[in-house]
Amino acid sequence: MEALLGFLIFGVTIGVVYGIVALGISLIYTGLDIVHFAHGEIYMFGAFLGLVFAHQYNVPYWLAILCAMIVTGLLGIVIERVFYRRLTRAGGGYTVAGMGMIICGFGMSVVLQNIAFLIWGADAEPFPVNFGMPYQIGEIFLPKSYVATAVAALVLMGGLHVFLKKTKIGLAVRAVAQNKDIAFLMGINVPLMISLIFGVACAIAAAAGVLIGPMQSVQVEMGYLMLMKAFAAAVVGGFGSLPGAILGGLLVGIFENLGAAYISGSHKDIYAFLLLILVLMFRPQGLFGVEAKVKA
Amino acid sequence: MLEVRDLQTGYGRIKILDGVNVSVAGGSIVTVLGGNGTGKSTLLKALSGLIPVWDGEILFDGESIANLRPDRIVNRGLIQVTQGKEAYPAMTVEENLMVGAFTRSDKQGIRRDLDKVYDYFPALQERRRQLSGTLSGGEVQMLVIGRGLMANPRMLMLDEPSAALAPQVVLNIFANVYRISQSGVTILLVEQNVRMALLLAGYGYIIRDGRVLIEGPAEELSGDESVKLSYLGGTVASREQMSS
Amino acid sequence: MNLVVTLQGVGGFFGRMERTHPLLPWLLAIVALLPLPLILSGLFNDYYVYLANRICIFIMLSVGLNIVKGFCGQVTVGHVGLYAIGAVTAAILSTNFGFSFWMTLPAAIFIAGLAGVVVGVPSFRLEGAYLALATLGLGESVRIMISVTPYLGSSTGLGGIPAPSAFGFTFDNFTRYYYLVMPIALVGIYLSFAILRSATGRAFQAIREDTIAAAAAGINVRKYKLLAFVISAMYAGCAGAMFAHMRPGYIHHNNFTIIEMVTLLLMIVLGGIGHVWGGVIGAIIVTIIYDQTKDFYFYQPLLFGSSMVLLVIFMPQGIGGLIDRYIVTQRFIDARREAGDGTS
Amino acid sequence: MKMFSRGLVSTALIAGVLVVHTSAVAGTIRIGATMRMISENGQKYGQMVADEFDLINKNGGINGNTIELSLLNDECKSDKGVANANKFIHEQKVHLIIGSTCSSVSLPIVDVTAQARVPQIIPHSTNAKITQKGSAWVFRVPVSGRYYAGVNAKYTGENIGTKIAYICAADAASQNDCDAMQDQMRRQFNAEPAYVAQVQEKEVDFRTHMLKIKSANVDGIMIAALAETMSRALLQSYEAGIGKSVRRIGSSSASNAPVPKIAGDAVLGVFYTAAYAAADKRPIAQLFNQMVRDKYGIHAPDHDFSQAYDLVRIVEIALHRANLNLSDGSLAADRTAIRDAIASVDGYRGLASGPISFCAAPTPQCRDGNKTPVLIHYTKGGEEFETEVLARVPMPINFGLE
Repeated sequence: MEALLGFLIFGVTIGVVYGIVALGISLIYTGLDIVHFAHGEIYMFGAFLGLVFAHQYNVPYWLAILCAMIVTGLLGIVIERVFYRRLTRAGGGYTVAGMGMIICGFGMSVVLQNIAFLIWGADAEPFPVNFGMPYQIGEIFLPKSYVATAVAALVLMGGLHVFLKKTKIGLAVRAVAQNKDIAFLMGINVPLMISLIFGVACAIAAAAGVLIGPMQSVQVEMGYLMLMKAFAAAVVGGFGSLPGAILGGLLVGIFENLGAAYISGSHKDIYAFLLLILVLMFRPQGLFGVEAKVKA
Repeated sequence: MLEVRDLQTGYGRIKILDGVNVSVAGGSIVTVLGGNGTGKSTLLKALSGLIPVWDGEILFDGESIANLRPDRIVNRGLIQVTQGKEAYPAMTVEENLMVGAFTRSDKQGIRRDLDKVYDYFPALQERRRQLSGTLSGGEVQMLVIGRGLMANPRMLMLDEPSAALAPQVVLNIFANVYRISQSGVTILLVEQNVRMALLLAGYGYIIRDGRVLIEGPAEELSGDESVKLSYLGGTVASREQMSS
Repeated sequence: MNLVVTLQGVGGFFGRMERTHPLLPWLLAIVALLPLPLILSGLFNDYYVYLANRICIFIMLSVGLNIVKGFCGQVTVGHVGLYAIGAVTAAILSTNFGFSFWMTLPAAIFIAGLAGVVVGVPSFRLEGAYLALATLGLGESVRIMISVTPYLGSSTGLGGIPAPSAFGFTFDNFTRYYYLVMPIALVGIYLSFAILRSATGRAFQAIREDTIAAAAAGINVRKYKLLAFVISAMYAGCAGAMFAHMRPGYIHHNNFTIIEMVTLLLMIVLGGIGHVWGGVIGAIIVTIIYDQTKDFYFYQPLLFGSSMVLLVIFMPQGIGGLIDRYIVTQRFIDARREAGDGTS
Repeated sequence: MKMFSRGLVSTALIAGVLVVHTSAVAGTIRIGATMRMISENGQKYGQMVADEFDLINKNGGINGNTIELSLLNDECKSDKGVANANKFIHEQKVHLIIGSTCSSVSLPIVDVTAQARVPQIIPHSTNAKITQKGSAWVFRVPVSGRYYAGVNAKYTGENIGTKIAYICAADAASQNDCDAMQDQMRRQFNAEPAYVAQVQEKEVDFRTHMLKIKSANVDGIMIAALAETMSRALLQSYEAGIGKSVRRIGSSSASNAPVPKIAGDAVLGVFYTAAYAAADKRPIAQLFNQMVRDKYGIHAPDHDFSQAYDLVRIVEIALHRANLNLSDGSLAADRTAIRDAIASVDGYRGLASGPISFCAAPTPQCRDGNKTPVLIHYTKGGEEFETEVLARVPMPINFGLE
């Protein structure tokens, strides 16, 4: 019983991080109509930037998260403006031309990874943050970093919710996500909003990177596996649904940890893919029945 | 107020409009008529900057607005109201209206205009907290007109407000369009419903195959039975609709 | 301009050959490519023969990928998974069961084809990015399965895969192996051509241009989508077997990672997606450039990644598209010249 | 068909533009090294090997000949490694191949060098199969994984207990370490593994495994993985609440600097076997530590550094002894001469934990140079880590061979 609780805790703590990254992927999907295959590398950049702020400039951890978010967000905006804009402007849809966006994403991921390697080297970097002694619930230890991760995820989620529902810019973002032409006709600067959406999504990924730093250390190659899990989370929750992304993340995290615990530990990383494929095959709109844009 | 001279545009390499001339005087209601695929919607898209203008001129208040970005055109007070089916279904009615007021920052003015819209269309006030996806067709049409009004327009361009609506509803909407016009907003009405449009408007253009075919004061055009029968696709259906 | 004249001369010659018998130019091509190892090792050295072998394998992969991606317009990024399945099938059958290459090759093609069905089924319901995600998940699952299952090689890899032999002749060095893989690759290209020109190929293209219209025209969309996936999977399986049996006969799960998939994508993007020769051109150029830039290993991903991004943005039709355009222009000029000659 | 001919001609064109690389120059000994360079330490070993050969050249070369080293990256991928080896052999016509650093790359290259009859000397791949293949052309400087397993198992069984959990990462060296250790525990103590988990080469989340291991109440955990993966597992074992009383056993990559750097205090008490200990008190070791620290900015060199250094020295000795012609026609003879010269190295004592000896027979006994693992444990974590030597164990020559 306690073991089960332990597995659940692990599932939830990693799941919220999947969820945060999935949140960004979902946001980009709603805003730009693209699936961003280089998002794992954005997450990695965020983690490294957080490390730079925390250790080279000695800013406190929470401020490092914020700084990393801002810088990564700006980086995302530059990438979107310079590269993706030319493709998305040519029209969405996933015909032969739309395939370009996917290939471009893969290329960008290779480029970003190489740049990060040239800047920070290939070795993993520790991200020690002293949170103090873990909480103890019976036999279960609950490190404070897990609690911090969960709290940060909730704050991000809440912040994004307030931003989208309560602010004027948030309203405009939603308008752009739903229909760009009408948003344009309402006087909304759609290109700017698209950049903003992309920037916010990248900033969120950076937050996830900094949050996971203390747990898994920071390395140039960290993005790929996270990206796959986050894709699974986004699909499970319903692409384009923001609460769905977080729920999907939790589900993927718990599913893979329980699978590893009770089915076979060696196949842990396959469970997320399994979930991804099953959901895609039988319920492409996601498990939670939220309205999702399924592109034809 | 609006001057369109020799407008040429299209999609990709296909030319849709081949030299259109339209002129709208301030405070008036002008209608552009034509059947499906004659280029009416293309004209509106070019006017609001959604598609590039290839050649010709668009003057709004004497200044060229051709190939400006849509949000810049909106800032000048030229607002297009899209067809009824294009609201934001996942937003509430009031959120939809607030999107219309995006360019404005005067809270008082927005509040006042919101009340004005609710005054025009009381049905919207009742449903202000509902998702607009749950509204009826007529209500959505009211919503998108209201959304256009929220931008505090000087000129409103309506794209087929009567499309696929019951006659009673159409009447209500047209009555309100008239009230809006009386409040000092210039109206450019693009329609298939010839009879209704010509009743409302003071001047009309009939376009076909990307050119203005006939133009003239509304009374003259509505008298010209041959115009309707020969050149307006779908007139028979709309006449039946009228008579029912 | 001499080159152009030569090209046209040779092209015209082949055209006449083809009218005599459709297979004739291909046989001639095999004959023409026979002395290549001699030329390469004479001009350069044996290493280029090795590269020629690698290129033949990559050609099989990218030509196969082009069928599903270029002809049929389905976005798949799980191709390396199928390649891995082919390689592992050949490796296990030959090392554990003592099958010869002539048995493992069809087996690898068959098993990969079966796996192609699994990869293809999601395409019934999914399009674009969703399909990309599903195929990515499947491809990656294959690699992870191999890496954690000792029987499939796990982390130690599968080694000791014997070289193919026929009539007492063993294909145990690059020059010899070339005479095995070159004809296979040419057959692969020929079949790709044949598929494109057949009714099946036209159905693929119809689905690529407009799925709904294709269905309305009476094309069984599911059947043809699945067929495209299966054919491309069979190409991958064949490439896998060719790779497994090549000296030193060793495969490892990290030969089939996402980086290899990106390289494949670069090949078909560079060559031109949907362009018949795209995969071939891409495989040749990318392999050679990769080799020539080996000394700059720190910057290679940057070079490849950025060329992918820039190609997609500025030259989405790839080199194949440029050639196509050149040929169309040239034919137009020829036609005009002929017309001019006729009147004068 | 026009297209076809055009394709052909453009192929020929591309081939024509290719740069023709150096052909044989008399008086130059060509050496090719293939390594995993996309890693910080890999880069530095590579640099050290290059620097050491430069130094030899500056000091007059070898019998008047200079050494020309070409270094390529194989990304730890077997197909790239094989391509590099072929490039060395056929294009650059090297006399000797150094590499690879990864077992899964060294394994296939052994076959390539055997077929092409080129001597190969391996800096740090521990998979036992490499020398068990029976190639007459391969030499291995590092200690074979089977010796490590023997020492680890003996120490574990006698001092810690026999209930051991295993976490094995999917790279060839770690897998070998893991399997061999389980094998040795069976043979020496009749102990079955308490828990075995196979994980990805770059796995990041081990907590579920750790929790299961915790509930299995084991005496020790063997973590066989590359440095970064191992350090994550070590950290997360504490997060899962496994106390200090359960000892952590590392595979030989525990000696790599990233382990104490990332794992920090979680590295305390971790023990492992390696071929070199930075805590070695011999003057030569102290000098070497100082040199690496000054030149490459590494706090303390791990055994991969020492093995690369020893490799250069052994190659130097062998090249001095070999009777080389270095003309275009003598390539095959020179390669054989170098092979025989390396095989004649006997009782070399350098940084390695024990004497390194080779001999002519193509057997593991002859080709695994170093047979003396050293048992080490960490006494301090972090970037300024410290280790302590527990034992130095010369292994019987036939140990663990079937």
